[in-house]
Amino acid sequence: MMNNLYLADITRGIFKENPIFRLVLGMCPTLAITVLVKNGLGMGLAVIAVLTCSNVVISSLRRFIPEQVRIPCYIVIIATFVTIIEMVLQAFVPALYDALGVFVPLIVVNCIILGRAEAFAGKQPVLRSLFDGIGSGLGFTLGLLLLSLVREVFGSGTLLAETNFAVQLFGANFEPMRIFAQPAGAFIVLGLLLALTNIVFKRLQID
Amino acid sequence: MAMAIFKGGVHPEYRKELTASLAISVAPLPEKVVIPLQQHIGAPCEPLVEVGDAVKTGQKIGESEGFVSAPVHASISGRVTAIGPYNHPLGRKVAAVTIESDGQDEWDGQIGPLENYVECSPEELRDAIREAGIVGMGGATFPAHVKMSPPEGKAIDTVIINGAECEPYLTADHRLMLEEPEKVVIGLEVMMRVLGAGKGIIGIEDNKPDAIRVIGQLIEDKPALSVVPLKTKYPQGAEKMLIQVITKRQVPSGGLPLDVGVVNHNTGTAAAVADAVLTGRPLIERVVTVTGEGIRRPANLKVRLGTLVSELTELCGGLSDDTRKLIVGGPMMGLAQPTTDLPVIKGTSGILALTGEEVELIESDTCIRCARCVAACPINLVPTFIAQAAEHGRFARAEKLHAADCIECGCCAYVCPARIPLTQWMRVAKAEVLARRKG
Amino acid sequence: MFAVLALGGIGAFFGLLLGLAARFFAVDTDPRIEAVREALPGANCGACAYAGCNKYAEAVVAGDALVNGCIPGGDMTASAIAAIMGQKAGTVEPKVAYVFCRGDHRHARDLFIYHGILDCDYAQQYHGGFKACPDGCLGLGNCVRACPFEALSMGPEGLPQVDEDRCSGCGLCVEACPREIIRLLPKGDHGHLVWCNSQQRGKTVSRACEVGCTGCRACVRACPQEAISMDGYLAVIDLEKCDDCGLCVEKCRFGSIHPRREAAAGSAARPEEAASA
Amino acid sequence: MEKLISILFIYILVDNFVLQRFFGICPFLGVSRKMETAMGMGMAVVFVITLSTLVTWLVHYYILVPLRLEFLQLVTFILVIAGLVQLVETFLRKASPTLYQGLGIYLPLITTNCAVLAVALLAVRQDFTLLESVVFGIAASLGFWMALVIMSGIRERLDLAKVPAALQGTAITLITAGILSLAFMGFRGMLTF
Amino acid sequence: MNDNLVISSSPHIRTFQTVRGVMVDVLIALGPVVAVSILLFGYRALLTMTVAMLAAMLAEALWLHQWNIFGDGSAAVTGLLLAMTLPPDVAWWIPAIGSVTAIIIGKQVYGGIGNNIFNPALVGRAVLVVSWGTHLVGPIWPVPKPFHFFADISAVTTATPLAGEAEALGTTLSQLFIGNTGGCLGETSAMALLLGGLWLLYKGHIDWRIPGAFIGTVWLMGTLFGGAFYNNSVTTGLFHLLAGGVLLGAIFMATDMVTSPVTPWGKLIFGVGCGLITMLIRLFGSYPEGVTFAILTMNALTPLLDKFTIPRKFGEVKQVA
Repeated sequence: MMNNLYLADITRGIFKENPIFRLVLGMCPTLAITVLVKNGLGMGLAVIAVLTCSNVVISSLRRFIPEQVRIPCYIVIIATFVTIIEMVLQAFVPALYDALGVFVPLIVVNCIILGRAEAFAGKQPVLRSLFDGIGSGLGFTLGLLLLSLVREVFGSGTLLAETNFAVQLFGANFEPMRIFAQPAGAFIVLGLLLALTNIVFKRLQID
Repeated sequence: MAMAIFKGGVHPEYRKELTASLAISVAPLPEKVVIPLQQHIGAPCEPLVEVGDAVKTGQKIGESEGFVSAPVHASISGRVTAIGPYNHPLGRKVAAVTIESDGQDEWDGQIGPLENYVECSPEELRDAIREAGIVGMGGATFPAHVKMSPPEGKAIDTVIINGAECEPYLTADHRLMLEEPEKVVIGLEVMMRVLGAGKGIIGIEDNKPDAIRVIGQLIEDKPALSVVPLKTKYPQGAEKMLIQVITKRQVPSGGLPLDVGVVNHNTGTAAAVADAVLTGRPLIERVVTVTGEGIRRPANLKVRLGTLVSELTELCGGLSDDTRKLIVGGPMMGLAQPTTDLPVIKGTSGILALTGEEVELIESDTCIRCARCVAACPINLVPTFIAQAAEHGRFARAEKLHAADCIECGCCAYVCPARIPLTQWMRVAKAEVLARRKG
Repeated sequence: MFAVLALGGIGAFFGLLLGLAARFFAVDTDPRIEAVREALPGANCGACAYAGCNKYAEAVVAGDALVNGCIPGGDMTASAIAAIMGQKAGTVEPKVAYVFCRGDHRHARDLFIYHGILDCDYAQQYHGGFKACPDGCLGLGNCVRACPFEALSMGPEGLPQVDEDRCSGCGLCVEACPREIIRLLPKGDHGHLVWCNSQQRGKTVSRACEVGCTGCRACVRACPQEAISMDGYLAVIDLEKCDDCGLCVEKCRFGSIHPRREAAAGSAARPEEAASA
Repeated sequence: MEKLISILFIYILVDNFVLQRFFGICPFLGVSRKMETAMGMGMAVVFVITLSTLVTWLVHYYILVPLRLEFLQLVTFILVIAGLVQLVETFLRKASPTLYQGLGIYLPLITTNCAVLAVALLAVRQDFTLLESVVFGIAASLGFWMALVIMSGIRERLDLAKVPAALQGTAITLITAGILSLAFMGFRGMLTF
Repeated sequence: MNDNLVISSSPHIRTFQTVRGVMVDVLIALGPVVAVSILLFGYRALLTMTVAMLAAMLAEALWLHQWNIFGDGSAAVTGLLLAMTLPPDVAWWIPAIGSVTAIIIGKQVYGGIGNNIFNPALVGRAVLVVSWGTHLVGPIWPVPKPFHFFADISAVTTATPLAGEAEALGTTLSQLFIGNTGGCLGETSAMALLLGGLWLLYKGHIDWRIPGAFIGTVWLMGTLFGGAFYNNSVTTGLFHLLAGGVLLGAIFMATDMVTSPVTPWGKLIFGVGCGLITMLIRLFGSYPEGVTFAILTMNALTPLLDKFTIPRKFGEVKQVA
């Protein structure tokens, strides 16, 4: 019974309330850094880390934070974790850090994190908040991966470029459709994916 | 020669050749007439007769207390057989008096000419016009005496007679001007006298050169009167367009021609006014063009009001089997009718039967924003946006787009390549906007 | 250490400022707005199309916005707001809409062909509508467009069909119909009904429609329960008295009476493409 | 001076914050449904970004740098912005109800608008002077405003269009933004600084 | 009684104009351009146009599930217009992808004809330019070989005249006017384009305002800021008119009814805006040609222009506040 509840917390974030495709939150990094799968994965992991940590901390402090100033408190907590992540990235994967650029600190204002804090962590017990954080983070990462996969395959003709597993997909003469790597492509691909998920969800009768 | 034109408008196929050269023929006395008690804009009349009463031609059979109203008269002599709702060109049933003819056409003895009308006071003339039940005979059926009673402080300097007859097919006014031009001129002079106007102008579209010539000859020695040839374009005969073209004055939005010192009457109305003062006869007959591809023998007929349309179509050889649309009025602004069982009224200028080819039942497409309706609208509206707003129930937006100013001329729907019923939407929007203003 | 102090300093400074501001610039508001605001995630993301959570809360309390407008908040938030607003599905008896006309293309006669805006209201302005029966369904779908739940659809023969499972009994279709053909009845499949709306004399009805009630009173005489009475020229069956004996169906020469069950079965068997159209 | 004009031009047309840099997408998608809202939101953003860039620049160079607390940049900036926004809002609500109706109601939306934080961070990262930072802020927010108003115009028209069900709402807005971004790519390479 | 009578709102007569007829007229207007391009570039031109049109019509027919692939003709117009913006020696798959993109992204996602915000053909072209710019925008064009249908046109190439002053001097104005020069299929012959434009004007499918304002602005800007290519600033203005896609854009693209304003003033501003942005991009931008982007940008502004240029209604009384 309890397990089911936790499981539900995780799957809700992945499917029913997927931050990207259902809630349409956190669009800025989603669009900006999904040129390569590597960047999408990196951003996704960073968000999972921040979201999980902040959810746990906020949930455990929820009885001590005064109602009136809770938003500033949440922001401070989130900002702290983001700063930590920023330092970690800078230290261990500087290339990724450079690729993500200003969008790492901007995780602070990613609506998902504050949204989950307010909607869930501020009211629910620690363990459930943990799973909720993981679930929402996973959902976000999933969305990023999907988008970056499409954009990388068509826009660069590669898979997992700039990693040890890089694959050139279509041979040397392939001329990639570079619009996918451009901002315009990001908007259009996300729009189409959104429509696609709308259709899929409607078929599966998930409201 | 001023060939003034206005912005917008369309050039439909005129098809006037069907009847333009046919002289007005007087229709035989009908067996039965049905006289609706409301043949005008304004308060309906109360019947003055009862079932079984004997009536004489020209006898007043309905009257209303209201100022914006006009009495109705028996158009034949005979016996009243029914008083009750009857089909009406407006598309709903209206109380009407049915009279069976006694075949005598005996005139009411009290009717007589206005003695020496040239010296009558404007009030006397106006009363005579009101008593004769004269209304705008171009189709709008606005009581004539109301138009001739300008409020205090509004001086009228010009009376315009609308001889444009811009609707395709119709030739009733054209024939009237050719055959009874002196009546039109006298009517105009009477109206000028009533209003104290110094100028009288007859506007005629240049596709009727014979009418321009005939009237021109007639007024040669009358400096106050003039004929203005108008460029042939629909809706040249719309009140606002006509006034702008002839006097260069724009009737203000929401205002009346009175506001710019102009009164505008139809040719038929002028002739009826002349009749009323010269002979004292009330408005009991009018010229009707019965035409269209569905009519076997098109004609211009002088008919008694209340004659049933079915009788007229029979006179003209009957409707052909492929008639798909029956219209009272012209093809641009007339009203489609589901039956011929309805009477000719004061505003009936034409009976039109269109056949299959002209009445295509094409479904409308999406608007492709070609802006033809914008170019065609004579009063500078954006019909496609108004229709769109109305379709989505956004009447506040429609009001902002001036839907209430639409004159329903039909130009927008005429030009629309997507076949959107734009004029119908405009009407919907206009009605809703006006209703909201009141509420 | 220094960092913590500095951060604390800034925090304290702004806290103080905000506290003071809140006190000096306090504005009275509806407590429900505050409550709804509390229930919202506070992300101020704008996904609800309102300018921030506060604005959305105000709109909800003012009745302009739906309670489930907050996308980030999801179901939990929606139910919380619904509780504040007292919008629980109450103890009201559930109702379903029924179309009281069976005069479709096959059975009812048209007077003329209408060509124009496909809207019952506007079509009716032209000679009272193209149907020979002045009370019959015009089939141009105002009710279908009015239904927010996609419970109504236009059937193949030009009559609207109700999907009883989707119908919430809100009555918007009843208001949308210019001819008052649609009525709400308590949910259930019990009883027989006269599926006609015509207030016309028998002769007029039989000229206009093959399945209209002519007011011949055959059913009234036949009913052992005395459940059928006349409303003008229209027979009306009292559902509470009706025991589904079906005698009236046999007696009705025009086939205006059918058991309610049939309507339900008809809607269940509705082809799926109608729903997606 | 030339640099200032370049900054202004570049961040409005060439490097539009919404269409090319992806900052402030959430309010861009959320608030672009009606033109009136878009206008109000745009004005509010211009106001807040200009103010916050000014304040954060001062905080950075006069508090954080002297105290060697650069690593607290993010926390401080977000606090300053949040506080500032709330302060302005409460002030406006009491001081000028008309201005509040036009501007203030959009303020809470702005805290989580990443464009605000992005301008503050980028101004410091690109070593802009105070004046340049303010111009940068104005340019970025004007670009945001422009994109928002254009989009609101398009969406008002799309409201009446027969967009397929699955694409309605955010999906079609994103695709439109994509084509808009494509159109704005034409301005590329016009100016540099 | 006859119950077959039709009742509808007035007017009861209508023009015989249809959407399909409008599209066919646009295709006819493109006739001279098509002829000239085949004359100049031979089978390659024909191939490109055929592929583009077929791909567009197929994409539309598939999306709409209809058998008649011509449909209302709008897809054919889109495909042909797209082909007009492509160089003659382009690989066959480029017009194919461009057409499909144009129809799907540019038009059908918005709900099909009448609903799209952006000119579909230009959306297709913009996507192609951004994706495979080197194939499309030069820097070198094949030199035309008039009257050689099977000629291999990619053998001899020359730089686009728009690339700079030196390149511009290689082409005379009369060359540009007649079209005996390198360039995209539909851009080369100003004469053929003007002929098509006159046909459209005559049929009333386009309004003089958009092409007029567009062309006027380009000429003015070219004259004022274009420098003196032929030792004369007026001819520079003419050069900017005749070279590149200005005429094609002004006559066939910007006038696309669906994506341009419906109000008279809106049309004027639209045309001026197109001209301004085109010249901005030509003179200062990194792309040599800016017509595509200019028209797309103005397409985006169309709803705003429509909203703020509602014409003054007849007899409007000045509000006395």
